[in-house]
Amino acid sequence: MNAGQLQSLKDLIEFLKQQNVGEFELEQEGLKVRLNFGGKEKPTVSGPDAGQIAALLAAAAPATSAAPAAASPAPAAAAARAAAPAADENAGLHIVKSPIVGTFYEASAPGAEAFAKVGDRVEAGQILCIVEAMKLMNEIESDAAGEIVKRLVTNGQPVEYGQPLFAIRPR
Amino acid sequence: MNAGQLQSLKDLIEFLKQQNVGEFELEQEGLKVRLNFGGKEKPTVSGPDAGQIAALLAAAAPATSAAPAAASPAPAAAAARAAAPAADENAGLHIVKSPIVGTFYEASAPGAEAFAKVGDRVEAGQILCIVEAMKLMNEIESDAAGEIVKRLVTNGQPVEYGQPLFAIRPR
Amino acid sequence: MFRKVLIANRGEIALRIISACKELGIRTVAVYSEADRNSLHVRFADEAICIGPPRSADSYLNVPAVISAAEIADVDAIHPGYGLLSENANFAEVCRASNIKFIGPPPEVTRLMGEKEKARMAMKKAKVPILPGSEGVIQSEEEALDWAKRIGYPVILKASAGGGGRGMRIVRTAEELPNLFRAARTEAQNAFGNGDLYMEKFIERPRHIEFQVLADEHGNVISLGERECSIQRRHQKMIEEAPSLQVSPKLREEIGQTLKRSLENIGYQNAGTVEFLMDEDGKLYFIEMNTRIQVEHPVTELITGIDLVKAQFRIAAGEKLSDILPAKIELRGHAIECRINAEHPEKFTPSAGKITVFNVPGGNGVRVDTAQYAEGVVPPYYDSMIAKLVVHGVDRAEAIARMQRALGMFVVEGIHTIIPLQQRIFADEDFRAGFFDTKFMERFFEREKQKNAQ
Amino acid sequence: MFRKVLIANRGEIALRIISACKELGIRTVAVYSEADRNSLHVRFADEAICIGPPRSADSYLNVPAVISAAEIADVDAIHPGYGLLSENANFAEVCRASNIKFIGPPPEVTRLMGEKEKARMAMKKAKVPILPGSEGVIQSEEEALDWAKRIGYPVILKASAGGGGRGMRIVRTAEELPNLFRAARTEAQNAFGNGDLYMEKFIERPRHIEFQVLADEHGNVISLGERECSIQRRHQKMIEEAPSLQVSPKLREEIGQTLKRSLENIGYQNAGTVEFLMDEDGKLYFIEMNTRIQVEHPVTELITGIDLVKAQFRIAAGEKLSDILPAKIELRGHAIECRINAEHPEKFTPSAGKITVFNVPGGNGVRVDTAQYAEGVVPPYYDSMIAKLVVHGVDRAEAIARMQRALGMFVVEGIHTIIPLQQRIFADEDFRAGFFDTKFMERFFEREKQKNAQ
Repeated sequence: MNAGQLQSLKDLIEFLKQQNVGEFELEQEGLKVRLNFGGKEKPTVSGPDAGQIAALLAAAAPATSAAPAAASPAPAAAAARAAAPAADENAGLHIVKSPIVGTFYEASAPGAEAFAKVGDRVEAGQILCIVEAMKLMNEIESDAAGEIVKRLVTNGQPVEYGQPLFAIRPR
Repeated sequence: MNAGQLQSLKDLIEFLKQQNVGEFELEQEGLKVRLNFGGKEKPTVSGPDAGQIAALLAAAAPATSAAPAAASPAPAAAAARAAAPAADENAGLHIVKSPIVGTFYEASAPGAEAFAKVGDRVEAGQILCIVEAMKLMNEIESDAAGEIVKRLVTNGQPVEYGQPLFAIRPR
Repeated sequence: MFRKVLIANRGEIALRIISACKELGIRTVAVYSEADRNSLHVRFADEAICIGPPRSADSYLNVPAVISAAEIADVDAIHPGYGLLSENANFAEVCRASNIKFIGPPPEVTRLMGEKEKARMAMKKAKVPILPGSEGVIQSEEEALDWAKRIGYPVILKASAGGGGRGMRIVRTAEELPNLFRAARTEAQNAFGNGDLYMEKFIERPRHIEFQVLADEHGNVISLGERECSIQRRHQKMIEEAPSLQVSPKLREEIGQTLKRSLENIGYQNAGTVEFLMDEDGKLYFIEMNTRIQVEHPVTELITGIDLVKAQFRIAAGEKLSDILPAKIELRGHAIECRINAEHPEKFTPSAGKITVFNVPGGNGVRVDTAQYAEGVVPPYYDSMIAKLVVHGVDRAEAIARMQRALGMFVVEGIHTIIPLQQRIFADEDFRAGFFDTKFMERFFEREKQKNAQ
Repeated sequence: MFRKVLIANRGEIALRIISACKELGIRTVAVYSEADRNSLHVRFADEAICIGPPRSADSYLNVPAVISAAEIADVDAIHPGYGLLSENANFAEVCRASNIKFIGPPPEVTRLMGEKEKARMAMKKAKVPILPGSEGVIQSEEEALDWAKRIGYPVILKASAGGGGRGMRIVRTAEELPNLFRAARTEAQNAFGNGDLYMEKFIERPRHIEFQVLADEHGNVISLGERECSIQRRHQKMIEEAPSLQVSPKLREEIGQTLKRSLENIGYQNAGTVEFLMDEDGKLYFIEMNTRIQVEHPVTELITGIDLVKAQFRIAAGEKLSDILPAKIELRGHAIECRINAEHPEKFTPSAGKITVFNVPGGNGVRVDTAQYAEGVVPPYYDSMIAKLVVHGVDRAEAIARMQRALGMFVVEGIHTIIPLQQRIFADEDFRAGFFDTKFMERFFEREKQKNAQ
């Protein structure tokens, strides 16, 4: 994706947010992206924000940011999906993925401090966040040691199996 | 087709003739050949002979004798079809094709002398044979001058549009 | 039953006929042009014979080539499909002379129905309602005024020799008639070298409604009800359905009886379609008869449960209607057909080329008739219709919903198709409400243009 | 009607359910494993959520994953399809607790029918004919001899805890009973840690015949007639048809009435299938009930004109059968389904891989339910069935002819399928004559072996 395309996308996202759009679909040659933020009230965030959409877009649509050669989607394993978003800028980073389907929470309770923030140094086994599934709060541990350089999802956001949550620069 | 395969095919053809088989189908990966000599009595020949089957096979199934690279049949124009039978041995030869559907006759009447035989030198515009369609005897003229080196069909044989009839070495 | 049949056609209808033959145990011979060497009708026939170069005139329309192929393949019968040679009475005659059964009516009947004025008179005599009009050529303005008065305005002047809109004028009042008459005559003279005009009642918003008939060779005719074919672009049908919302059981029965009588008189045989215009008051007027199987025959098959192409063969083999059809024909549910053309969905430019992705919808109540496949090629030489998508539901609402889901699952890539246009039509309120006539598409495009301009 | 439904399944049945939802105007959420990312059920659903890695146990059978997906997608209902979680009463209970409507019967009924002995007793109480057998566990050889005498030889001993043929013995005379009883008990003890046995009448050449039922949530049950499913290989159905040649209208009506009474008593809801064995004298014996939509439901849809999956949704939304179904259910024609499995047609080894060519047959009377496409991949993790080819004809002869031509036009390359085997079955004289039972395939393979040996 070139700078002009990126800017168009950012404009679109801002516009979508402004208009309180709850769902968004993007279809291109051989590529289809679906988002849905409508429906149930999120306990801690009032609505989707632009960063959230951008993160989901990045996670769900590797082809938009990958090199042209990868434009036609091949059967993609989760690893490929996770690695693909901006392969250039994530090079050398370890991606922590959600092991379950559920809702992402940064903290143990609304208002409490987040388990992990960008810039934190974490150990393997350290709790990074919670993914709630069926009212159960599942603590998600880091599977690498290093520095958190990116959080790829927002508080209260629904996440798929295998969806990238954090990018860690390994020690 | 290697020598062993060719021998097998010859055996098969002899067997088919022996058994008075009137129809024959050959199917291979991506290739299908159909023959049918049953039905109406041919006025001058009493039944198909091995040469006739071989000629039809060669005409209808370029892939069996062409190089392996051409093994998967592409949309084939008549030219390609005509040129393909043993592209190696026919190199440099001009192929006279049937301009109409009908029945091939070598002579103007049963028992009469053939218009053209292998070894004859012919001029462009000279009559080579007759293709009968709807009881009309259509004289087929040579569209090249040279020596007839091969006749690719037998007397009384049904021919398609574009089917190779003679191979001529141009002068 | 026949032993071996040659199919003198290509594309989906050739495959449709081959399927019927296979189910009847008849051997099949395909003929093909050089452009169709890799077509499915060639692949699935028992034998296949190349009859000429790509141009139809040199291959599929080449009577000696088709007959020669039939002779060398030694067939008993030829099925002509639709279009091409199907309504060519000369071809049917050559078949007869060659001792090959032509699957269709005798050449005399085809010829009668091919001459519109004679067909009209034959139907009028048999008490089939025809569009009121002048009898023969109108000699003068005075005569034209006289006919217009008798027929009732609006009327339409048409060139006897013509077609394609030339020499045609709609006349709404007596005042404007003389000028329009002169203009039409001059135009006809220039276009066709013949200035003869005739006059018909003009229907502002006609529906195109047609009746399917079957006739055996023992003098029995039956009507299998109507199809509604008003969704047309430039006189090309796009969507057909059965039954029509506008035809009551009583009207269906009446027209059915009238057609039975008239076609039995005429000596009709095999399958045929009688086309009518319906005016704003729901009255039907005969316009012409098609003496062949029709593109849109599947909608009738779905609601009657009768296989029309198999019936054609059984009739041609001498069977009686009473042995072919159930004792009572019941119409069940509602069927709709969408023609899927390889055309740009807005510009309508033909879109030949290689199909890269071809996902055909399936599942409950969905029928697809096509000879296309993934990696197949749409040649530029022939009709642009590459598939017919047909659905059957308990009622029109279910059929529409089913068509919408099926259109959404019909994926064609590599070429353009009118699937996106069909989807917009099925979302249109007027279409869904059944509020349409043959001018529907004009209004539809106008509405879209206005919406896009906003 | 529901606003949004999650489909907890994959393959053709997921697409079948999505199609029904689209036609009903319900939004759809697909769930998928990583192996199914490019599946059509993912493509054609409105939303799609990845729920786990390829192994079913970690994805499609993972209840928390499915329920979480349902919660984050905010659906009203879950359709479980067949297999996977469809007969898991616990899953249905979790759905209820999560305030999500499970499209199927209440968990209590699923649980009752899941315990074969209880189901048998419940049906016996309701006067449904069951296979004569011992009541509960047989304690001793003497008791076994006593039961065998009452039931009548041949009988079959089965392990209470078992399945898969272990702990199973056919007993034809009183003399051989004691030895076989001891052998079965030892085998059951070793295999299941439980040596309990029970006894049933043994039918040498049973047919498998099942009745489709629908039940609303207002206490009304209706039977939609039977399906004949005797063509099986290793207890896996391969070909199903409706109606059965062996079920007279009288028997159909009787069983229908009995099932109506019994299932109304039990409080059955939604779609279900009651499976019977038919003995050589044409008597039916209840064996079990499947509390879900069945793979072979299309044959019933084709002859009744009822969309069973749509009916499931309408029932679950609280509609009454009288509003969903026509006043009178009429069976029309004959339907046959062939399962197209990605298996080697002789060795039956599963054949996963990339499909290179996929030409689906179409035309009159042919229905294909599939989620496969050209260039698609058959993953090695799941059931090998990649398509269902279903035909409808005016009678069984037409349906067979139609299936033969459709099988011949079904082209799959890149993987193996059992299409060649299905073609040989449809050419078999016994099959064509309707002379078969659940042992048909064994005899068929035996005959083929002998032919090939000659």
